[in-house]
Amino acid sequence: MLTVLLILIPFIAGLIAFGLKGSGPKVLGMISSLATVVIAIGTWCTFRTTPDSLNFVANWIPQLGSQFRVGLDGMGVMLCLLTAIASLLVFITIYNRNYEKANAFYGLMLLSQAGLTGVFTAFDALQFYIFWELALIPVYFLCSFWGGEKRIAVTFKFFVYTFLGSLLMLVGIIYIYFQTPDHSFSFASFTGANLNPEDQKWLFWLFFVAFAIKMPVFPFHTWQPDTYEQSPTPVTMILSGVMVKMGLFGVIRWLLPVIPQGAAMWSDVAIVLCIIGIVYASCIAMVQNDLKRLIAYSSIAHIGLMCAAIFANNEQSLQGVLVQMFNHGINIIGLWIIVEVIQNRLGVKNLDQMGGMAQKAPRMAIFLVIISLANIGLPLTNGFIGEFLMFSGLFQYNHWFMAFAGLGIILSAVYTLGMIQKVIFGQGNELTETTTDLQPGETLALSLVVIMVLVLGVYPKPMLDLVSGTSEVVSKLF
Amino acid sequence: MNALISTALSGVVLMFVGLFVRNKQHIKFYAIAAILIAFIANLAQYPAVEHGGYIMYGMIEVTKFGVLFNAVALGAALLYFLLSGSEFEKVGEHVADYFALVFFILSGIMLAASFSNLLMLFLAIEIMSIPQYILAGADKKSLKSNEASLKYFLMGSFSTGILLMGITLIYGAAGTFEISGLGLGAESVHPLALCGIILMVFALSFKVSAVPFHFWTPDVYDGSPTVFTSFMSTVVKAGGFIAFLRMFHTSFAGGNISEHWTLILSIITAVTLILGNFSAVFQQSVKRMLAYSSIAQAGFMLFAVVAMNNMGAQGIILYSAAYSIATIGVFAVLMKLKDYTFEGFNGLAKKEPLLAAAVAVFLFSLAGIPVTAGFFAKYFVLSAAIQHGHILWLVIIAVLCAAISVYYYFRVIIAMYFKQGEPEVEPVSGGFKAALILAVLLVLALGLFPNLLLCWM
Amino acid sequence: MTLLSIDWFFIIEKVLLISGVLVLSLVVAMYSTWGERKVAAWIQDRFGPNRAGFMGLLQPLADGGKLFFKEEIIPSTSNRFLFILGPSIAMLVACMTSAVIPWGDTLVIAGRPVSLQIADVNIGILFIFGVVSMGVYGIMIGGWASNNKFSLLASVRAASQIISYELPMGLALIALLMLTGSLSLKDIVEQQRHGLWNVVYQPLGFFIFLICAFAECNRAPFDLPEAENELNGGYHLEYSSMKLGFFLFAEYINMFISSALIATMYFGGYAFPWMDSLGLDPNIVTILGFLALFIKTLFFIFFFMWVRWTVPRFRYDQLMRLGWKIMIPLALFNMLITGALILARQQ
Amino acid sequence: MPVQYYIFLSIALFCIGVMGVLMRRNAIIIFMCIELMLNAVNLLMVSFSKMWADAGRVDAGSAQLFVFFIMVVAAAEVAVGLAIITMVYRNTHSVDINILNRLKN
Amino acid sequence: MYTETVFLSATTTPFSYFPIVLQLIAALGFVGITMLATHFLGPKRKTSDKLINFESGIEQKGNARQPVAIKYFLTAILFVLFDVEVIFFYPYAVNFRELGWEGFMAVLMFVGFFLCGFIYITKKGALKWED
Repeated sequence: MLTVLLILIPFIAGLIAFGLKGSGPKVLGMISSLATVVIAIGTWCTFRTTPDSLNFVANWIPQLGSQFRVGLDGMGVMLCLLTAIASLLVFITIYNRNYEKANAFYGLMLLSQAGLTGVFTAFDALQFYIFWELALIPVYFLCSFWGGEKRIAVTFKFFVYTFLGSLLMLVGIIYIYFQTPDHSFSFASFTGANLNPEDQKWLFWLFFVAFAIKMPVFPFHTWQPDTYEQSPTPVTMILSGVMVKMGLFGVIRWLLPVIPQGAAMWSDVAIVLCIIGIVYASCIAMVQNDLKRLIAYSSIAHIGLMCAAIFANNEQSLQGVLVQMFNHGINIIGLWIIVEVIQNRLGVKNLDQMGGMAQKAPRMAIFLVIISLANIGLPLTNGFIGEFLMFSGLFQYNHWFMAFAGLGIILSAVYTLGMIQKVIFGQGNELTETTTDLQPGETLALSLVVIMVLVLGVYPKPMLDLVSGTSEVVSKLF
Repeated sequence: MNALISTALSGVVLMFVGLFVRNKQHIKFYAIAAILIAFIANLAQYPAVEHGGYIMYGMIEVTKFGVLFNAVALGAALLYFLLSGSEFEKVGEHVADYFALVFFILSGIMLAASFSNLLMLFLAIEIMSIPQYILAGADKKSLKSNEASLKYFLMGSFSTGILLMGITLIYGAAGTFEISGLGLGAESVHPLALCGIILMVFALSFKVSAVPFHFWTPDVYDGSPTVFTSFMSTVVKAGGFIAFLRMFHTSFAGGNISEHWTLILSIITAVTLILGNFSAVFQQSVKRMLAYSSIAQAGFMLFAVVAMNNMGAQGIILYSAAYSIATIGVFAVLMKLKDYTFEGFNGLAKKEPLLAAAVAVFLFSLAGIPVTAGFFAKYFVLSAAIQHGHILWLVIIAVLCAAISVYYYFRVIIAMYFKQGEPEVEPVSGGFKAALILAVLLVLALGLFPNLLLCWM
Repeated sequence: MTLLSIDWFFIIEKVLLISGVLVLSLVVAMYSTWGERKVAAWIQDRFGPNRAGFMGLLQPLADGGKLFFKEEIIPSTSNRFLFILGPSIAMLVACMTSAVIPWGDTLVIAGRPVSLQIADVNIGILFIFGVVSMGVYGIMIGGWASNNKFSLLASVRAASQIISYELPMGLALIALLMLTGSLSLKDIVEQQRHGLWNVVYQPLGFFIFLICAFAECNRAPFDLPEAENELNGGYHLEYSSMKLGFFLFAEYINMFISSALIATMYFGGYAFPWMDSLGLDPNIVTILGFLALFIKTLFFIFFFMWVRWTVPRFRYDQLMRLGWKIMIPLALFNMLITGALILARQQ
Repeated sequence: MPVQYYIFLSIALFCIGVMGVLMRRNAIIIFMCIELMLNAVNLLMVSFSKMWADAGRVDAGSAQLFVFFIMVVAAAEVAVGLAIITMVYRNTHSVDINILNRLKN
Repeated sequence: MYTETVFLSATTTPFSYFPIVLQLIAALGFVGITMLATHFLGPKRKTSDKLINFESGIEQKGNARQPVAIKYFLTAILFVLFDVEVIFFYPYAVNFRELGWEGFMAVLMFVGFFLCGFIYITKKGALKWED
């Protein structure tokens, strides 16, 4: 039941939010996200004791062999937690902002949270697909209505890209459905489907393209920097913090267990694509002048590394990916919060127009430095453990791949530090002169992020324990 | 059978109602009452056919499938009357006659869902078509309407000629008109039968406006009075498909005959999808866009015919329902606007949030976004094709086209929600809003629980 | 005599018969014009034609000759081809109707049976019906080709009138068909030969058919298409010489054929009472039968004329109302009653 | 006469009709060509009926009934079609279907 | 399913139509020859005045081929419809003895529909000529 609550609470809150006025939606959003965080932590506890009680099955479309089937494994718990925390952070950060049509804004945010949670909990392929699409629609409206100047065209591109990808996935799902012995969409039937290697060969691509577009992996990434740039920053937080994890999640939950031979066949190609993406995105990030685009490209690089690690085909790297999914989510949300703050104060996103913020906003500068370092993966921050595990896994798979991926890490350090330098150090200008430091809400959100960064960096064991079950199971299936 | 008789009689009665009822605004209520009666009459015969249909005089076969399809068609028509019934009065003075013609079309559709003899197929197609020629030209003073009517008439009767030739050739090969007893393809395929089948594919493609036999569609749909376009492009089109499906699944599915037409039909399907979608992208008028999108949707429905399995049959019912409800809804709102271009929708969300939200849901449904009926409709036809196994290339084309379709459907949503403008909207009544909400709820209900409809199969 | 597997006697026999029938139609038509004037004169208490020959009997020849030698005028704005086609069709159709009428029973000449019917087809009535329907084209084309407002109006009127009265006519024939069970005119006559005349069973049908025949032939009181005081003379206003003659002639031939048809279908055709019990040579009986038919036909021709000079012309709306609102329901009623009575008697 | 003759004749008529529809521009002529197609079908139907009757099928008469239905439906089409053509003619004073494309702009 | 019609079982051969063809040839010949004869026999003194249309001596105004009253079209269209309905009676009339009362009832229903249409057009005023 807890699992269902995780979906239901934001969903119902979202619907109610549409009807509220004034600061009602804000408060409701806050309450709902707090509740989901609490429940998510509750599921974690339940997972340690009685994991089976997290599963819930209800009749849905018996003719099709599809059921409303939700459940949580370690990965699911972790991602639901991430989703809940992310939305809490977002709501805290923007508590003082006033959006046009706030009720619709909060409603859509909450609905997208419901959709995301649905994706992470679905154990029925059709249901997975439906939530996958549902998570997209509110985000589409959010970006198109509250985004930047070119929002309509850019968001539309994003939507069509992902829609096309997911339709391909739908074809794959239906195909596998017909191969299952009991004509069912349940996860168990899917993993038990007798797919011959020939089928797996092309089925892999139907799924992979859908996930790759979402992550995004080179060459399916072109929507991403534009969308991140044009979206309102709270939405970008959700997009980059949680939504891209849908792609990774999809690969781990559905692609590897259901099409193991296909994945094995194509893993080299996938990894090469990822590594091209890492290097390419890093290079672009280095010459990028736009703050939002820079972080967007850095995200491509990081996600590329995670995706490569998934296909590296061993338990260690998988575990690394799983941990990193959470940590990257936290880190990147932290970064976006700071971007939001800067944008709110300065009104610009161009790096050349910034500088000297350390004097005017020292607290923000500190947070930025810590989170950036975590993003690079410095030891004792949360980013380290995941990257370490991924690299060692990748190393076991192929030295050369590891070498090229490592190049990405070095480049990441270069552009991140460059960004820090340009933003907070150096000479101030008339624009940055007027900057004020963090407000309480922002401070609270960033403090939470930094606490998580440091705690998980120093003591990652609970997280590793949480996901070890998943990585073990998946790497065996693979 | 009940429903067939009651709709046909309702048509006759409505003709006379127009002679004796002075207040034109009341005629709508008679029509709604009549269609409710037909709907109930149709459901009443469900228990009798639940465990197998029966054939009447070798002409009509009453089956569960047919009854279900009739229910969908009548339900959609009911919704159509509720939403657009008052628009009839704006077309011309012969309101009752328009309603009567719609009823005649409906009886043709019902015949198309239950024929068991080629004669009845022919009659069904004609009963469906001929009133449409009149409705297309109902706006006598408008040159566009005239053009639509003439074009539709010439093309329609041309395709009738081709259909008849097909039927005749099949008769020449089989010696009977009963579709279950044609016995084609048991041994080698008779050349006459082969020509006949191909001609029938062409003719029926004409009727359902599949490419390359679609060229009349945009002009006709564009030129006809909008209220009739709404009906012609939805319920009637579904009727064409049901005839297509019934004919080909009953008679041409067996033995080695299906391979002869499957390829042709697959190519037609593919071209329909591609051309329909690409042309819709370039339209400036929403009405015209919907016309092209109806061609594109026809491509999806053709899947069900090509796939020839149970999934396809279910799919076509669901598709008919989903597509009809959504399109009727969009048209109903479109008719309330002064400007039919995309710009005409600019800023609708601010002015009429309910209308805009409803249109958005309908367009989601047309695009096949989950939780709307359109998703399961597409899901079923895609499933049918995948189950068939040999037309996966078609599925991939369909998927690509579905992504394209998002483009033009979302243009309307973008215009409504993200663009500034002052759309000229006629004031809408509370009843209209209620009907619109009903339609939205139907779309969502079918999107969440398609088994509401399919459990009757 | 068969050559190239063709029975040449048959051909010769038919050619002779066709010539005979055509000549007969023409002669009867010619003398109908004379008869009409005489009847009109008699009814109006005048003399009628009496200069050319005895009692003016040569008058029709003089009229015909005159038409041949008149100047042929084709108006410059008319459509030349259609202008000529119109009267030709009218005449052609008039000549074709006689093909299926049984002018008499079978003669036996040199041991060879020779039927006095040109073609005994099993759809005789339908054939007549079809050919008569074509007649409207002659008038329509002629009137339209003239490019004259009066002609056009007259031809449209004529067309409307003819097609309107075809409906009750067809329905009346259906009642007759129910009675006889055959569409072959020969069969119909043979049935009447051995039983009562059909007019006894079908008085209403006969009446309807008669009125429709009047309208079909554009005869008074339904001669609206040539209403001279409204339309300057009607659809043949622009015609002259033999083309005009064709229109006029066709009308009289139609009258003749209609009379023959009425006689055949409702009044026993070539059958006359006690014809089989006279004990005469079959050939004699056949010839007597032909004469009987001829007399009946002449009577109906006289009847046509009689009506023309007695009943005033209808107005157009009256004409159409009579056709649609009275004749059609009446004919339907007649058909149903006939069917019901026959079925009731059958049991 | 063998049934093939009828088949060839009807197909020829049918093709003439089809070509007429596709190539002519006058609505009335197109309409007549369509009627020609229907009549070709009628002819073929009747000859097939005869063919199957000769082959001993008792229900071969159904094809002739079919012809009746075709005629009736054709008549209905004629009625509607003529009405439409008249309407168009009264509005545009032309029955050339090319004029229709001009209306579009 | 169907009752065999008399049309089918009739034994007429195409040959019995042959005399009709002969008559057609004869009639055509007669018409053609007469037409030619009158063409050559009559005098030919044409003047432009003689060749213009005669409209009661009034000068001709415009083209005569203008649309006539819609009533005439309506009559034609209605004729087409009712005529084919009449066609349906022919096969019935040939077979009605075998079909008996059941067939009669069916035809009664058909006539009912026929009359429905008839009453409809009457009420609509399609047959109203007097204005």
